[in-house]
Amino acid sequence: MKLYEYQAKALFKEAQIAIPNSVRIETTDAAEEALQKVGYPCVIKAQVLTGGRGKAGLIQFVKTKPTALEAVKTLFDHPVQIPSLLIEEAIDIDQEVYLSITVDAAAGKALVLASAEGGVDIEVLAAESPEKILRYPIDILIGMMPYQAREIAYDLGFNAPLNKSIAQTILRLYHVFITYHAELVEINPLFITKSQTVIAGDGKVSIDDNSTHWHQAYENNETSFGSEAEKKAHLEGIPFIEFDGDIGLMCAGAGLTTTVYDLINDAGGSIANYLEFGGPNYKKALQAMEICLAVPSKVILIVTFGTIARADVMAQGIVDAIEKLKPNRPIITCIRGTNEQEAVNILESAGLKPLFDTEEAVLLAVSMAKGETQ
Amino acid sequence: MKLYEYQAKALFKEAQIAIPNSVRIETTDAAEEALQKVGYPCVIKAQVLTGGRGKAGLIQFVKTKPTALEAVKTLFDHPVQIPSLLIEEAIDIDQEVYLSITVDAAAGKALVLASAEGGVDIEVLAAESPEKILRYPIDILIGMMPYQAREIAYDLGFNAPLNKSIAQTILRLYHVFITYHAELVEINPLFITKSQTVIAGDGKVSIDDNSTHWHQAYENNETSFGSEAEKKAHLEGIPFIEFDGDIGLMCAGAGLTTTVYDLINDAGGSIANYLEFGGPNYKKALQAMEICLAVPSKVILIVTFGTIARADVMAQGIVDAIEKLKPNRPIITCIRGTNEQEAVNILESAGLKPLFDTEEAVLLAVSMAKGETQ
Amino acid sequence: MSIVIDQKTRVLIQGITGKEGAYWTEHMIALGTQVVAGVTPNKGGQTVCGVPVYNTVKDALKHHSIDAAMLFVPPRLTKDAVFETLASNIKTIVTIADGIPLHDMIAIRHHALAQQATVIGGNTSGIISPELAMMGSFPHWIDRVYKKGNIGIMTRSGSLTNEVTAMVVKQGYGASTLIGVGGDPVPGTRFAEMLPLYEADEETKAVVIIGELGGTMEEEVADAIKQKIFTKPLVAFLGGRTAPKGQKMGHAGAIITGGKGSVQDKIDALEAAGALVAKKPSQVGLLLEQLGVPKH
Amino acid sequence: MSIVIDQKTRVLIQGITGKEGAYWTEHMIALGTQVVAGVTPNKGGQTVCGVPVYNTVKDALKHHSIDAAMLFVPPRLTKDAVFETLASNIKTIVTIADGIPLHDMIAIRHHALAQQATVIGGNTSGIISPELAMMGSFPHWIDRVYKKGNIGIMTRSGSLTNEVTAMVVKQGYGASTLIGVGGDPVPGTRFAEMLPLYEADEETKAVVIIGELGGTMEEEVADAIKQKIFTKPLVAFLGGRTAPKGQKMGHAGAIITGGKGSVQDKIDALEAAGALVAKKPSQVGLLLEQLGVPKH
Repeated sequence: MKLYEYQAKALFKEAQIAIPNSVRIETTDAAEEALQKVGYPCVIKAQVLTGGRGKAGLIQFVKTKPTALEAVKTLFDHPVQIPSLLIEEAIDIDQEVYLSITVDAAAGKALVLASAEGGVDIEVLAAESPEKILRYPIDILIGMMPYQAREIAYDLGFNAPLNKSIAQTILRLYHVFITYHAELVEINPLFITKSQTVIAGDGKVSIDDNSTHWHQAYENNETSFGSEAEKKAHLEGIPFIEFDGDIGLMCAGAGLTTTVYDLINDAGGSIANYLEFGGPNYKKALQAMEICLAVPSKVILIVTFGTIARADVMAQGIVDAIEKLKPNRPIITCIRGTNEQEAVNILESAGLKPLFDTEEAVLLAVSMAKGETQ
Repeated sequence: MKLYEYQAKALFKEAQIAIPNSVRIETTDAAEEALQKVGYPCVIKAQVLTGGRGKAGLIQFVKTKPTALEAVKTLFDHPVQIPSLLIEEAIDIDQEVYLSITVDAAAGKALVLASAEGGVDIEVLAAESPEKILRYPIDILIGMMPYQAREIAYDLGFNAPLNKSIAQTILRLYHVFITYHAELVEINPLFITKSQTVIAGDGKVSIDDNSTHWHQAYENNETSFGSEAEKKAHLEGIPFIEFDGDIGLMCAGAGLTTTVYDLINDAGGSIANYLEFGGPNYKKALQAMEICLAVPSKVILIVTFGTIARADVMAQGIVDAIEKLKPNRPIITCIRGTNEQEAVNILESAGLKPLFDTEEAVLLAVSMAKGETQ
Repeated sequence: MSIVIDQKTRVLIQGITGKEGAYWTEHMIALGTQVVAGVTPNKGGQTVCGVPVYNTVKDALKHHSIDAAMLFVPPRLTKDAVFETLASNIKTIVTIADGIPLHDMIAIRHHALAQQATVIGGNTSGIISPELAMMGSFPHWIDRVYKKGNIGIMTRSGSLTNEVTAMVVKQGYGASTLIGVGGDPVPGTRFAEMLPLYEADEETKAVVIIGELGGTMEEEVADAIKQKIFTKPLVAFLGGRTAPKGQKMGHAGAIITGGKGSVQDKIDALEAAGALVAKKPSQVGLLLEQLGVPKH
Repeated sequence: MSIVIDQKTRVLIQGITGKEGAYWTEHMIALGTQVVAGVTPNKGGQTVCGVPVYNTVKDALKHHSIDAAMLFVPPRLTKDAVFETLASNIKTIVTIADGIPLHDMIAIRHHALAQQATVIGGNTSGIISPELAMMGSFPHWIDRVYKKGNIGIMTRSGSLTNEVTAMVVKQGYGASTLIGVGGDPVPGTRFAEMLPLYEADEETKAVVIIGELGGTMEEEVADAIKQKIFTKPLVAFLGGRTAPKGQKMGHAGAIITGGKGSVQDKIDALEAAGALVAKKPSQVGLLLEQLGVPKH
């Protein structure tokens, strides 16, 4: 679960990591007062959960009131729905540092990533000069110790007196990582100001999805959806992505669903939506189909090969859904796994013609979507 | 640093360990209201830092208002100064359990001690049936895990449903141990009530003296002293105990001081006071001598063998103290160690006759105390 | 032969009295697995499918010799159950829970490495040596998937495993041991760590890995092949080759992989090491044939 | 000969730029100790007594081979310094700080055991092999205490060590290596753990231990003698035999020792194991003589 920049920075502040002065606004009306509080120059930053805001024009540096008000208006009018803006003092920057803590899955440790060359081009640096990015594993049973933070700061090239404040920031960021059961905490850039202080220019915190029960304050973070279908899928907890192709996928299991996705592309077909109703959602055929039907598509392709997700349960769910929703497009089923024969009986009784081979089902769907098969 | 029972129980409550209803009072006047709130029968417990309160009559079980008020009066009038009383509801007890967490120095772990036969005779049990006391080490880097608390509870003989509440209490007590940097947390007895709930009947928490800076709320706990000398020693941070013998000890280093103590006893002498002005106090000769002089004694014996605690500094301190305090009894010095020759010169210039052999100094002191030597 | 478990492995089931635990215990026994004891706190003294239940692992070990533990334990209690098992010196653990907190999984992985133990899972169906034994929740009765044979199979996925394995079986092969390492970001066991066991197992003639986007497990397999730690034929299938990139996790993900880490990058690494990568599930069996892997 | 340190031991000093660090570094060098590097965060590049100072232990190791680390570090920073040193694989550490938080010391002891490292201290003057080398804050120039010889000496106390050692020296003996394990409730190293080193050291002909009330270190020495882990003559002196009991720490202290743990109990255990226990400091040297321990 991703946090907005302003939420991440609130956690930083709580952990005593310095952040710029700022005011968050939710409407254009609130802009004037906020701008007056923050002063000029300032930075107006769209609070959205997607990355690459700078390159997408969602962060505006402004020096005067008219340009600031203009920027606020432009951002609130942006086609991407922006729930709020952070108006933040501009910082007099000497250097930008990259700092993050994530997971070293192989070692079973936390992993600090750090570079003295932070900023928007960090990924280019990672690809072209990976040696400029430090990786420092941390034993989470022992926790991060001050000497480790010092070592990282020295290795980045920061000697006295900056070493101390950088090391302190690293320790505090680690505290956020642990306290908030994060999969990622990131400060990029961490500003070194002209007066040699350290301040978090941006903030990303992503809480592990299996640990959100400890941090329920953020559970309504995903509030902007591209469509009603996306919103409904989100509320049902069903993984769903909308595209503009022809075939609606209604598959079970992420691996199988992405494989079907590949097979359709390989066969020259196109996808209308990705929808995965496996695992805990395998009894939600009705909701899944309702979401699929809300997306324009020429055919719905249902592929499952369940073990705990029983084939007969899914088949019955699909049959019930068809009866209730009366879909206006053809449906191809390829339901296999536990209680497969019962599933076949259920589907056939409802007049469907179940298939048993995924690749065959995909070819049929592509062909039907192109109007080659009825 | 020891906490009073009521302070320990407040920490238990904070950690969600159940404690009896209670009201603490500091004066006899407050008794009636407090007794009304708690009801009868109840237990009136002197809040003092010494152990063995039950056997010393400092805990009174009362069933009626008159006996309660009488008990309150008796306790507040007790020769031992009792700063406050805890008036606590009486619990309907089915069983008494012993539970503590301390340190396993050899293993470098926390150590849970537990017995299904808790109560006032736990030390007898420890001596006579040590197998009835469970010892369970805990890795403090990993922390105590729920399965460990369950294992302890089962090993004590508690199966469902009590296992769960006992295990939970152990986990919570461990939380107190860690949070408060304790050298000891102890619940004895932990009551199992007739209705099979678990409630802390008593509470001991002792915070590590090297960690008190994190817990300054308790730093004024030692407020009752047997004498002015004890109080002054406490305020100076000088280890000091008063006895009723003849020789006042003013030595440096706990090991050396207790050795001098032994040597005096072996030689048939008696001690007026133990005072140890070594380590960080080695420059406090003036204060040390002032405390010694406040205790009746026939001779003051000063023995040191310092390394970082320099002999010349201590000698000068003693000479200055003698000049200022003009002691009314003989002083024997046996000052050795770093800068010993300078120390000798200082002492001799002041008219003292320094000795160099501890055992000789002890024999002289014993002899002088008996009036055999001038 | 098989790796990790066979019919001689004496298995303890944690969470045996739960609905899921009891259901799959029955099936594990039906397949031939030696389930010797169960553990559920406060349910000691019961029996499930004839298996005695104890309150603690320590108690169970007083009455039984145990080689491996199977955990049917909720995700948030998994760390405790794994640590309890490791404290009792049981070095093979399978945990199927889906939803284990990430930091718990870091601790589990770390502790298992320190104890030189193997923890398979979470978020998996477990491990099965068809016709011999299983620890997990595989519908082993589906004979077009769970057929005994000489192919070692490892997977990060659930439903895709059935899809691919069915194609392997369709081609006349079967599995020596199938291991679901699980779909979590920090699995207890990684593909490459199991390769030496498949390498040493005489019956296993080739290995199939079923991978997906994310992490570096497939690249580690490529390394193991390059370093000749694994020398038998290896065929891989990876889902998500054409899938759009999901929302990235800050920059850290990209930094860790140095800008690589896509499914295509994984395919490139495997092919460069000499593995064959199937483009679709049905090719997996064909590629095994093409490599001359015997069917029996 | 000596144990733990001698003139060939290459020593790193943490906290070398502090007042105490610099003072004792000078004396360590004066005695002959090979001090090769110092560490103080943010003081890298300086020199102290001609010794180069680095910001981190890792940095120091880039330029020097280091066998042991001496810590002149405040008590609340000791855990960090010990862990930093252990992370750099330096396995012999002496820390003299008085006031190390108890839980820090538990972690230090635990971690040192896991790393098979020796951490001597805190709350001690350290370790000295007279005329060869020292790590610590001994006034080695006091020749009626710090005299080279063939007696291994271990102590929990400070001033009492001078008292007893002076008596050993008075009788014509000297110390091979004197180790102050420190007066804290959780010392980094325990008496019995050093006995095998004294046993193996040809020069050491006997060991003197200076103990006191509390803990079980003296009883562990008795066990080591009983189990023939240590077979040379051993003389003990313990202070506090007649001292009144202090305020007890709840019941736990009494429970841990099963109602024993007094100085007299320790004396009984040592004597039962065959050690001699001196009644007063001046007897220690006499008992060594009585045991026929040679003086050279």
